[in-house]
Amino acid sequence: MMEGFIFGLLAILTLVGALAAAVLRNLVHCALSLSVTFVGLALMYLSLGAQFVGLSQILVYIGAVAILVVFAILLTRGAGALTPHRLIAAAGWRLGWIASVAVGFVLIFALVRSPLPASGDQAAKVTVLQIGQALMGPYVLPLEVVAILLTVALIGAVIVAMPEDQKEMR
Amino acid sequence: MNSATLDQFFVLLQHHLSALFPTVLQPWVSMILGVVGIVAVFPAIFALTTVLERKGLGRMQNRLGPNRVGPFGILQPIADAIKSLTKEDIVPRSADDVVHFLAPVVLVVAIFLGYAVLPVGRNMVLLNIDAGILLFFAVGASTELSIFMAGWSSRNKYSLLGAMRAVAQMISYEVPLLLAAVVAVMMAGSLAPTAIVQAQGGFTGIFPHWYVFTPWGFAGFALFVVAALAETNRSPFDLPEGESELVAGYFTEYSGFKFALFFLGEYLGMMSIAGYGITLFLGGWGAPFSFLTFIPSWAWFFAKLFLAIFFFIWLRGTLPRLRQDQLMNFAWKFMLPLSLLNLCVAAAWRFLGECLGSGTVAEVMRWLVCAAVLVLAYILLARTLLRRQNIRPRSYRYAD
Amino acid sequence: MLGEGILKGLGETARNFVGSFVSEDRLTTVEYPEQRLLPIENTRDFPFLVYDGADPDAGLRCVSCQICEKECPPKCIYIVKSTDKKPDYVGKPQFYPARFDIDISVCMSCQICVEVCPFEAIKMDTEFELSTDDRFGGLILDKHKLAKSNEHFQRIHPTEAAEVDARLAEEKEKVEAKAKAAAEAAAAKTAAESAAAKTAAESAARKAEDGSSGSDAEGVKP
Amino acid sequence: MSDLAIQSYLPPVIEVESQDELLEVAMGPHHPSTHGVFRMDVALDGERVVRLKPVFGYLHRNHEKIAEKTTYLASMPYTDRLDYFCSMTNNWAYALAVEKLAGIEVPERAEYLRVITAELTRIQNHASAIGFLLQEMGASGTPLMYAFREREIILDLFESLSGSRMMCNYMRFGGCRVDLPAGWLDAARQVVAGLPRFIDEIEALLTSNEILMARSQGVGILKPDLAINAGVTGVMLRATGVNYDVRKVDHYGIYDRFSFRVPLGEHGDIYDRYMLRVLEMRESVKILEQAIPQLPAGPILDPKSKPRGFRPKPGEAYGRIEAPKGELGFYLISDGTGNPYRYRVRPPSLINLTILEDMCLGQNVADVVLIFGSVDIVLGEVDR
Repeated sequence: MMEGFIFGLLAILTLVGALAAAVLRNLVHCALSLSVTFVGLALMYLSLGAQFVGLSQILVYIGAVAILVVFAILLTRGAGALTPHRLIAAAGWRLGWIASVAVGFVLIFALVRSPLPASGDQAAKVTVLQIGQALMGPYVLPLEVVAILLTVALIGAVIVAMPEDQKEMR
Repeated sequence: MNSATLDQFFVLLQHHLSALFPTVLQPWVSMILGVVGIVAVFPAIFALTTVLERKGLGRMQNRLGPNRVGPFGILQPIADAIKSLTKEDIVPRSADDVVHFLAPVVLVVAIFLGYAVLPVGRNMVLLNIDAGILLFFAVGASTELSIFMAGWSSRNKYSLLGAMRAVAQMISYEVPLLLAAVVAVMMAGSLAPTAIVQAQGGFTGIFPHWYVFTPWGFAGFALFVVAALAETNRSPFDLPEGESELVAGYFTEYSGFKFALFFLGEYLGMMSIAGYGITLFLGGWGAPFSFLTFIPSWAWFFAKLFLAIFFFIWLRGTLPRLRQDQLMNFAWKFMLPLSLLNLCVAAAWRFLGECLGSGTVAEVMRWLVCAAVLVLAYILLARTLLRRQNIRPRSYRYAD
Repeated sequence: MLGEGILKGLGETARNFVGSFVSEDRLTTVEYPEQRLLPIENTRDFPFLVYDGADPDAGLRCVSCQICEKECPPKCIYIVKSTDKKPDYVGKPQFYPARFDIDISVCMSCQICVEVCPFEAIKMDTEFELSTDDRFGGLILDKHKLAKSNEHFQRIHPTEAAEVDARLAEEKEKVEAKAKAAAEAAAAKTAAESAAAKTAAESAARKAEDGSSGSDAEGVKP
Repeated sequence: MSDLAIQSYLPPVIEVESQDELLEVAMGPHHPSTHGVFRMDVALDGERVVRLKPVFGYLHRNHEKIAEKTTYLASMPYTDRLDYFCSMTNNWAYALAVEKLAGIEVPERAEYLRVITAELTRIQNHASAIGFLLQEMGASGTPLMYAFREREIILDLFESLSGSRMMCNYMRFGGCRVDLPAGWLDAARQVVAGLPRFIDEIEALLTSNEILMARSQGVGILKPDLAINAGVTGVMLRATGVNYDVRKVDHYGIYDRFSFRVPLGEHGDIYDRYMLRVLEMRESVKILEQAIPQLPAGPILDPKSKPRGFRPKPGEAYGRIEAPKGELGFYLISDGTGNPYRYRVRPPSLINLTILEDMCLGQNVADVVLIFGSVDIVLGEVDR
C-alpha cells in the first residue's frame, strides 16, 4: 500500500519533469525539469532498495550531466533567448512522433520479453560490498574497458578544446 | 547519571519519547524526532558560528567584533534574523522569479539531506545506510545546480559570472575531495560513516587509531581540508563571491530571507563537510585519548566541529584569495595527482602491512616509506609548479 | 616557498588573536559612546566666539571687523556689523556683530579664521557631536550658539588660553596705563594752570606714582 | 635612465575572435573596490580583459579654479583634501611652491618638522596602501586593520601637533603653523620605536605568503620605458627599476642630511610595488630615527611671513616633492596680486593611473582590481 503510494508520487514527479523538459520554451527551464526527472528516477531506485545505483544516479546525473547540459546551453548562447513562438508540433513534428513511437515500442517490447520475478519483494538485497566485489571480480574486464574508453574520450575532449597554436606546438 | 547514560542520553530520550506513541507510529515518531534534532541543532550552531566568526575575525584584526546585542554581542544572530526576515524581498524585474525563488530552497534542502547519514555520536545517526558517504557526495553535487539556478535566474552579469565560477570550482574540487575521502573508505572497507568511525575506535597506549595519524591519512586529511574549503567557497577559495571583483557572486540579487537562506546553506554546507572530515579522518565521535572516553561521544563530535570551524575562520582571517585560473591549476595539477598518489600509497600501506608482518620495526619502516613517498611527491610537485610560473621570493637592490 | 609562508601568516594572526585577550596594544578599539579617548589638547573642530565675563552679549570679544569672513576659504562665515557701539574689554567703544553665523556644514575646520583674527575673538572648539535632524537650519550656528565663555576656552585649550589671557592682560594694562597717563597729564595740565603752587605739583607727582603702582597690581591679578 | 629611448607610443590591441562574444562590464562607480567613485568600462573575452576605459571625474571639486579665486593662504586647507591620506606632504609641496615664488627662507627647525611629518605620512600611507591592496586580494581586512592600527597612532601624533588627524593644514609659507606641544617629541620617538615591529608583522603575514606571490608576481607588469614616457613616478616607477626619487634628485628640504637608500624593483609587477612600499617604510623609519634626535631649537616660522595680505612679486614657480604616491608638484604663476594667476597641481595619483589600461590588457578580470589597487590612488587627488 505504502510502496504503491510512494511509487505513484515518484512516477508523477518523473513524468511531469519529463513532460516539462519536452514542452517548456526556455532551454534552461527544460534542463532544470530534466534534472527533476533524474531526481525522480534516483528516488525510485532508492525506494527499490538499490542504494548504490540511486545515489550514483544523483551524483552522476544531477552533479554532472545536468550541469553539463546547462553549461552547454549557456555557452551556446541559448540561455537568455526564448525559442521562437510556435507550437512544439509545428516543424518536423511528424519525425518526432515517429521517433518517440519507435522508442516506445522498443521499450515495451523489452519489458514484455524480459522475465520478471513473480513479486517485487523477492529481489535479493545487494550491498555495496557485493557490488564492489562483483566489479573487481567477474566484471573486472568490462570495467577496465569502460575506464579506458572514458579516458580516451577525456583526452580527446582536451585535444579538441586545446587552442590551435598550442596544438601545433605539440 | 553515569557516563554511559550520558553518552546515550539523546538516544534514550528519543526511545522514551517515541515509546509514548502507539507501536505502529513509533518508527515514524522516532524518525521525526531525529529530523527535528538535526533541523534544530545545526541551524543553532550556524547562528553561533556567525557570531563566533565575526568575533574571531575581529580578535585577529585587533578589534572586538559585534558587542552590542546581548552580553558580549552573543544575541547578534537574533538581531540579524529579525533584520533579514523583515527586510523587503526584492526580485529583479527581469529575473526568472520561479527559479529565483526555488534556488535557495533547493540549496538548503539538499544540504540538510547530507546530515541524514552524519554520525554525531555513538548510535546517533539518523539513517544508518551502507552507502552513507556516497549519499553525502551525491547531495553535495546537487547543490551546484541550485547555485547555477541562483546565478542564472538573477539576470545579472556578476551573478552569472559568480555562478559559473562557483560551479566550475565545485566540480573541479569534487574530484580531489572524493579521492581524498576514498582513502578512508578503502581502509575501513565500508562506505558507511558509522563503520568508518568504528574502524578508528581503538587505542594504542593512550593514542587513538585515527586515520590522520598515518601518512596517507594525514595527506588525505590535508587534501580533504583544502578541497572542502574550495567546495564550500571559503577563503582562500571564495572567488565565487569575491566582493572585490564580483560584488557578492551568485547571490548578488538576493535580499532579505532568501539571502539569509543562502547564508544558512553556506554555513550548513561548511559544517557538514567539516563533520564528514571529522568522521573520515579524525575518529568521528571518538575521544582523542583513552583516558578521556568518559566524556560523551557527542560532546567530542561537537568539540571537533567547533575546532574545525575555528580553523576555517582562522584561515579566512589570514589568507588572500586565489585567482580563477590558479584555482583550477591547483585542483587539476596539484590536488588531483597528489590524491591519486595518496590512493596508491594507501594501497601500498595495506599490502606492506601484510608483507612486513606486525613487528614494531616493520611498523616504523612502513610508516617512514609511505611518508617519504608523499613528502617527496609534495615537494617535487610544488617546486615544479611554482618554478614553471616563475614564482619565487625576491631580493631587492638599493640606490643610494 | 611550499606553504611555510602561509603557516607563518597563520602564526601571526594567531598571535594577534591571543594577544587581543592579554595586551592593550592588540585590542586598540574603544567602545565609543561608553568609553572615550582622552581629549588631545590641540584638537580643533569648529569655531566658536569667546566672551569674557558672564554675559555673552556684553562680553563678546568680536568687534565685527569681518577679516575672518573675508579670509575664510570656504566662505562659511556671515557677519552683519552693528550700527551702534559697545565698550570692549578695555573699555574702548567698538562695533559688535549684530549677526554672526557659521554654517558648519560648509566649514572645513581649517583654523584660518583663528589665525587671522587680531582680537582673539574666535577660537576652535572640540565639540564634535553636532549631528542634527535638520540638515539646513540645524547646522547653521548663530551668535548665541557660537558664543562660549573664556572659561570654556581655558578648559579645552589650557595652554593656548593661558597665552591669550596673558597677552590680553598685557595689552589691557598697556592701554590702561596709557589712559591713566593721559588722564594724569590732562589733570596735571589743568592743575598747573589753576594753581601754580609748588606743593600742589609735588602732590600730583606723588599721586601719579601711586597710580602706576596700583595699575601694576591690577595687571598681575588675573 | 637616459639610455631608455623615448619612442612614440601606441597602446596594445588585444585581438579577439569575435566582438559579439565580448562581455561589457561597468566596474564602478559603486563597485566595492574602486576606492571611491571611479568607473572602469571593461570588455571581457571570457575572463580576459580586452579593453578597459577608465572614467573619472565623479569627485571633481574645482580645486584649481577655486585656488585661483582665493588668497594663497586660503588654498592651504584645500590642499589637505587632494590626497586626503597625506595632507602633510600636500601642504609641504604647496608651501614649497609658494616659498620658491616669493623667495621665503624656512627656519631650520621647521625643515626638520617637515621631514618628520612627511616621513610619518609616508609610512602611514604605504601601510594603508598595502592594506587596501590585500583587501582587494580578498584578505578579509586583516592586513588593513593592522595598517590602520599603526596609522591611528601616527594620526594621534598629527592631531596633537596640528589639531586635526587628516586635514592637518599644518604648514605655512616659511615654516610651520605651530610649534611642538610639550611631550610630542617623546611620543613621536615611541611611535617610531614601535614601527619596525609593525613592519615585521606585516612582512611575516604577507611577504612569503604563497598566495600573495602567486597573485602578484608577473601580474600588471609595467615596462620602464612606458613608465617614463607616461610620466609615472613614485613607487610605480621605482618598481620598474628606474632610480628616480625626488628626495634624491631635487635635494629639496634637508633630505641631503639624512642617509637613506632608495629600494628599486626589477620586474615592475604588483609584488615589486608591494615590496617597495614595505622597504620604503623601513627607510622612512631610518630617516625618522636620524631626524628626531637632531631637531634643533629655534623659530618655526619665518618672522617676515604674515598670514594676511600676502602678495608675491610677479613670476612663476614649480615646487615638487616626493609624496608617498609619487611626484607631487604645484605650479604657480603670480601676477603680483593676492591670488595666484594660475594654480596647477601635478597629481601623482592621476598620472600613475593613466597607464591602467596598458597594465590590465590581456590580464584576468580579477587582476584588474588588484592592478588598480597596486597603483595606490586617492580619488580626491585624481579628480581634484
